[in-house]
Amino acid sequence: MAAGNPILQIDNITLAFGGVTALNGISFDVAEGEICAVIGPNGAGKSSMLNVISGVYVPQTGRVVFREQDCTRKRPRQIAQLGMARTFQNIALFQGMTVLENILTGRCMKIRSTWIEQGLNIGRARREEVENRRAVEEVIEFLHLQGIRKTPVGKLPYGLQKRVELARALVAEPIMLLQDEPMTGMNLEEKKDMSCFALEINREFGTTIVLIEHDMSVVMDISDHVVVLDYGAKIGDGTPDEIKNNRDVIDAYLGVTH
Amino acid sequence: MIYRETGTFITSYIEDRKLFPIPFDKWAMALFMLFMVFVIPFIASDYWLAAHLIPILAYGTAALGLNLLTGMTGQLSLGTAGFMCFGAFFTFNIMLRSPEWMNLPLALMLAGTVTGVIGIIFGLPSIRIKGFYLLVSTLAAQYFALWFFRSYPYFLNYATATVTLPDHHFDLFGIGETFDVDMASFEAKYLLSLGIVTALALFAKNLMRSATGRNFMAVRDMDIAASVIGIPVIRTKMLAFFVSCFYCGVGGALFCYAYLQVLGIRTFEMNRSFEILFMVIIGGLGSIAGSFYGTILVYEFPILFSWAGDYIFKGAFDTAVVDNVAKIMYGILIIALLIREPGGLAALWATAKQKLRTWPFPH
Amino acid sequence: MDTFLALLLEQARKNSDLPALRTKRMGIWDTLTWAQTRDKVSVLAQLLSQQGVGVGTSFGVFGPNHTDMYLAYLAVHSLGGVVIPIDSNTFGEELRRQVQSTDVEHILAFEQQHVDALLECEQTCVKRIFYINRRGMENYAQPELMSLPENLEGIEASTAFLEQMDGQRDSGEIATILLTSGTGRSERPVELSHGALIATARSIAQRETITKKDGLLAYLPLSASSDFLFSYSLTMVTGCAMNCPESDDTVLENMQEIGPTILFGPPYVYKYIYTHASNRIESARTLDTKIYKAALRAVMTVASHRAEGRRGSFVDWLLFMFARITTFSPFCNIYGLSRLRLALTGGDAIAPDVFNFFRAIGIDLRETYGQVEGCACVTMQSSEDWNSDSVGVPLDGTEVRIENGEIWFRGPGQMKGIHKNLEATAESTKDGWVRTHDAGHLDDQGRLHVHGQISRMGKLNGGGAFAPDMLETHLRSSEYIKQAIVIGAGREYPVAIVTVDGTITRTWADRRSLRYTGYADLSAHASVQEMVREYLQKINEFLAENPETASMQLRRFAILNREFMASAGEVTPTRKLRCHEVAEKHRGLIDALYSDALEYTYTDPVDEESYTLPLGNV
Amino acid sequence: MDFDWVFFIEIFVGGLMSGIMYSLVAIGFVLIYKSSGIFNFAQGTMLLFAALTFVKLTEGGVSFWVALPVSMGTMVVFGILVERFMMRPLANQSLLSLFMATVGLAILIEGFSQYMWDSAIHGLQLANFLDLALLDPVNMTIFVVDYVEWLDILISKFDIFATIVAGTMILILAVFFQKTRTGMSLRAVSDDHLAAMAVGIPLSRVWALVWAVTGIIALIAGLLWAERVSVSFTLVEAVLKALPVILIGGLTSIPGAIVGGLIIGVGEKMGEIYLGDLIGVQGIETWFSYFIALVFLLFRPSGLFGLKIIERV
Repeated sequence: MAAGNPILQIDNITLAFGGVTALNGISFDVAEGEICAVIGPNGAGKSSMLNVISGVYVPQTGRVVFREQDCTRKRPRQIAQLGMARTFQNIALFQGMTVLENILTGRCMKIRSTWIEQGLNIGRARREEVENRRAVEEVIEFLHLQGIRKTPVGKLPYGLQKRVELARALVAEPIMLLQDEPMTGMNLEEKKDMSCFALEINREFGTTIVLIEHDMSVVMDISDHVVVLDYGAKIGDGTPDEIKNNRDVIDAYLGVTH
Repeated sequence: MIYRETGTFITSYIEDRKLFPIPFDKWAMALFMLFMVFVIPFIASDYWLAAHLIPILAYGTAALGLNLLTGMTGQLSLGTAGFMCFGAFFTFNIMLRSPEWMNLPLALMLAGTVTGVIGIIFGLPSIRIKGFYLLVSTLAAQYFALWFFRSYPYFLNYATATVTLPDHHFDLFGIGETFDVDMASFEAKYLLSLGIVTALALFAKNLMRSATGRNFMAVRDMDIAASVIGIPVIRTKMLAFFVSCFYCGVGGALFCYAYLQVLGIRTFEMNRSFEILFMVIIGGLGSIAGSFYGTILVYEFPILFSWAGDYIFKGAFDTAVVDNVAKIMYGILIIALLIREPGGLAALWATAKQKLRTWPFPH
Repeated sequence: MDTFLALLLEQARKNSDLPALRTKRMGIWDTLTWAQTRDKVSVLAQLLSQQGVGVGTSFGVFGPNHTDMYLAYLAVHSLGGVVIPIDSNTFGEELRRQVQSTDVEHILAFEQQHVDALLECEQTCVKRIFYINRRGMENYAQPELMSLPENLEGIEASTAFLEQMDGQRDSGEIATILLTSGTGRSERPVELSHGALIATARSIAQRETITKKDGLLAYLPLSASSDFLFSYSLTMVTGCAMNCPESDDTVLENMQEIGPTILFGPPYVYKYIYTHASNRIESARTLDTKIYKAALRAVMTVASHRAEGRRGSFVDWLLFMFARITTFSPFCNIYGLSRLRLALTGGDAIAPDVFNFFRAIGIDLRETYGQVEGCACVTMQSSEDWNSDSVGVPLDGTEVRIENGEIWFRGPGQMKGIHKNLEATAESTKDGWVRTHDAGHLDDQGRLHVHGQISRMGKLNGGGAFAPDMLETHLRSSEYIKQAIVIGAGREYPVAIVTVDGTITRTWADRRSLRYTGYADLSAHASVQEMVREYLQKINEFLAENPETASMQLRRFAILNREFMASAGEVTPTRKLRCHEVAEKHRGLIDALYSDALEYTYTDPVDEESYTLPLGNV
Repeated sequence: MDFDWVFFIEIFVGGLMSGIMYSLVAIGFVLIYKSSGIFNFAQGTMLLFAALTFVKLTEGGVSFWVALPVSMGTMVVFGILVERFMMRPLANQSLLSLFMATVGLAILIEGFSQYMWDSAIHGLQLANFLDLALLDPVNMTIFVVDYVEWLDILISKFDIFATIVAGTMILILAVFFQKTRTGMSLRAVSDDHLAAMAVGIPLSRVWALVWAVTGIIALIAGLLWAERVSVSFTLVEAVLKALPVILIGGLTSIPGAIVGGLIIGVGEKMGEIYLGDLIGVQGIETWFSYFIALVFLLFRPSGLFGLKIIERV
């Protein structure tokens, strides 16, 4: 997908817990329809960045602008309603529910019927259940989850759980999708699948994707735009090729990987 | 091996949401209900209705209410008896002070609603306060309720301690006179409670398998993630409190009207809250049917035990001893159950059922 | 007129509101009644005829088992075209060869992956590629591509059109060209006419009184002749419901949902259920394991009595009934066999133990014998045949004769010929009889006994007879051995290469707490070797009893580091071993087996890894 | 009319004193919560049990100085049993079910103690056992004449005594935690179970210890409370009183328990006297303390001294 005008602007974000500064004056833009990878060694503040974007943390300074709207102090839900969905680093599925139910929760913003209608199981409520189920099934087919609809998520292997989480994010039909380390702890096969999914989602639904990874190799070939963080500061921002030849980045990585 | 699932396939999503996907379950349930409605009233003695079935139904409603809050939404509450108290008193006052056309079921609904609103008020802290800290709020509700009705005798119609509930309160839509049946008879009360309980249980079931129910569970399992995927956490919590307290309120009203037939404050002391908490735990947190299993066990256990005590020891021990032993056994039972099967009776039942379905295979 | 179109119209008339085609998609079974089927077909047929599909056009159907695929069959057949079914997982050279050898001009691809596969293979005579699933197809601009859903819009369903077409159809027309599995000889495209297929299906249906009330599961790859006969043709003839599973890995689950009454499966299917079950039982050592074992014993004794044709004691019978009711009816429920009326197997010899097991637990399992040349079914057992050595008597109207040891047949179901290959046709037909290239004999009750492929039979250097298929069948009887190939023609002594069943062998190893990293490691494990050896020794003892077979005793064996795979061209889509390819691929291993080497190291072309296989003496 | 300062101060001091009593119960809670994250509902019944044991012993004619250690011993045994038969099997289960278990335990103890001893109400006069001159040389027994007067403010001697006992206990505990090795390990456990186990701290032993200590605290608290509100089921209610205390303090902090106790103690009295007059209804103290707690919690969701959690996803 060709990169359009910026859909997400991160402007000079600073975030600190007590004395610890997790993010220090980070700014970057994400263009509409691109796949943007935020990479960096562990503890570089990647996840904090994502939490700021999705409204879990409120930064001390700076602005997050998503679709021309200032989201810096919006609640996570409001941001979700603007069309942002995300997955989590250590899986945040609802352990008490089955795969199907988990994915269905992703449709919560599409619900119009009142709880009373639902309790009486009449009219709108019934219809919505069916519509949502259909939407969910689309995603289930897309991510090949047919085999495990009624399985409690707790029983699933790690890789599958990640996939279910992705499904839950997708059914919300997001304009932008944040993926927090979608590939860590996966074998090569699963990693390949995951990056294929990312590409397909981006290509077919035109979803803008911001994904966090700490191993460079995976993201380099799927992302249009890479931002590199290190110790809460931005040390690189550009196309994969630019990044590959970026001195600081190489140093930072040599620092950790070798 | 009773389960014959082969050949039961779905051709629409509606079918997939059926309450009883397996035909066998459906028929079993239908039979059970028929039995409860058409057979019980005729075979059961007044003692059985008055001392077993009706109280179980009343307790069950309250337990279900608590389960919706604690089991489904993960908000711990010790205020159940308090909310029951509100429900009971409001029902009484509505019946007492409203014109002719007012009827018990309607009054119950109204009282339930008011209780629900009160529930929301005491639930508000849950926006900021989490986990055990929330106990303080529900306990406040418990003690506030008792204090309130003690301090304002108006609500007890200036009676001392208790009022006996007049029979004419039971006459629904004048059925009593027209068909000249005793609407205050235990059979009538039983059927009334049964009807209300069934309706409420069904409502809860529907709620739990719909979006709202999923939101409840999402908030319970991980509220931060819930808010990120767009679930209105606060609204969900408040709704949970409302619905739960509605049920507790109705439960409390049934408790006084159908079971005790008198209304008094001492009915709703702190330990009633615990009793119902046990019902929920033993029955199984997060399971609607479980609420009733738990109710039956917790309610019948002491009775059975003391009965057994008398029967075996022929009154060799005085009742106090038996009661205490019962308490001990009871405590052990709870701890043992929590160790053995944290999911409670509902989980036990589920495993048994699963066993039936996968037999002859181990899993 | 015996054409599929005629059948379709008839069913649509007689059973218009009964279910015809079901496919599980998006979690629910969407169902077409016969009337709907007819209308959909008419629409599709109109489009295809506009696109130039007509009498004799080779029309490829490339995808999974899915309603739309079978609709395409019907549409093409109603236009007099020839359906070329292609297995969903075919690609690359394999695909090119199939498309080539049957000169496909139009082809229906199910979804993106299939389209890609087709676009990749060069110089074929494919003119047009239709596709059904639009997902991911946005950026495809190739001129030959055409999306069905869009183009079907606006076309009116018209029974008239079909009836008009029906007038022009003739039962002699070629319905399909199927490739022989090529297990023995190189694969050849066989032309089958409407008449032949329908006649075969009909005689099966009449013999087993299969009606519109029945239901079956279409799960075998489209390219398998058995699917064409037992799914497509049988459905059309009887008007029963055909159900397509949701995906390859949900077949068992879907089978339970549907509960078919008729099931055809190659031996591997039954073997799979058999091992899957015993593995599940073994996985926990509990009381119910013991109960199950006891129940199994109870039914097996009675089964063996029946096989030997003698009546068991009343007590046995009581136990037998008890076991069936308490243990095996739930068992069937779990595997979706409860409603099964007729279970068929064929295409390969089924292991006696597996056969007996299913017979014992109350499944009416029958062996069939057939060939693509004979519409996949020539003979079939009757439910009185309690053992698996014969493959039963010929279907009505079909004759079988033995000419110097080789099986020949003729009947309504025989092929029209080998596609565009007269000498091949001549070579395999003689004055109306079709040769099978299989050896066998007829017994006094006129039942056929198959010994195996002639090309593989032969003599050992010692002069002793050598029947590899028989040996392989015995080997496969062990639930631990998944695949086996025996070599020995023109050699000193027979040797075997086997592969072990991963799942159950793992359970077996875990219970003995063996240390192993993966399949390869496990299969090379000393104690696994030992287990297989003991099994081979049992077989040898059995062979030794009979002077004819005594010379066939296995001397050496090897356990392969992986299973034989379709992707490596070692097995057919229906999991039948392609002996010649295997022999070619593993020549080195075989030579090593004939040397006195104790192990063999080679680089597996599949994963470019190097493995060392121990070579065992029996 | 002008404000009666003396009265006010009396109320205030009285509040402080009863606050101390709450803290005593609260500390038991905090200990267990700190060490195992369990919200121990059985605290109240433990009070009852301990006190009852003691009372029964003394009624049986055992002298104070024997009865005290014996009942202490009982509580230790009790602690060990609880660890062995409840904590260990229930380890790594949800906090909720652990809480439930303690509720079960509460019933068990209640039944047991009433089974062992009868369920009648017992008065307890510590004065009968201790004649401590230490407080007031003038009259021999401290509890007979109830008040000392000090700048014309009346203060209950018993309260003073209770305060001293509570104070010393808190001191001892502080020392125990800060200085002794076990105390250290106990804190380690409370910070992070796994880490503690990793460095080889025997969890089960620590838990047993905690429960034992809690038992002893329960005994002392029980005795002091019993002095005020006879030994009976009302003791169990004492716990529910202590609840807002620990919640204000923050479940994990002992200082918190003390401060919380004082706040509630004072607040309650003040509320009863002044607010009660204001709205013209009595007995609001039954729920007033909870409202105080609520107000505090609304501003500090994890209590005054409780540690603040950063939610990670």
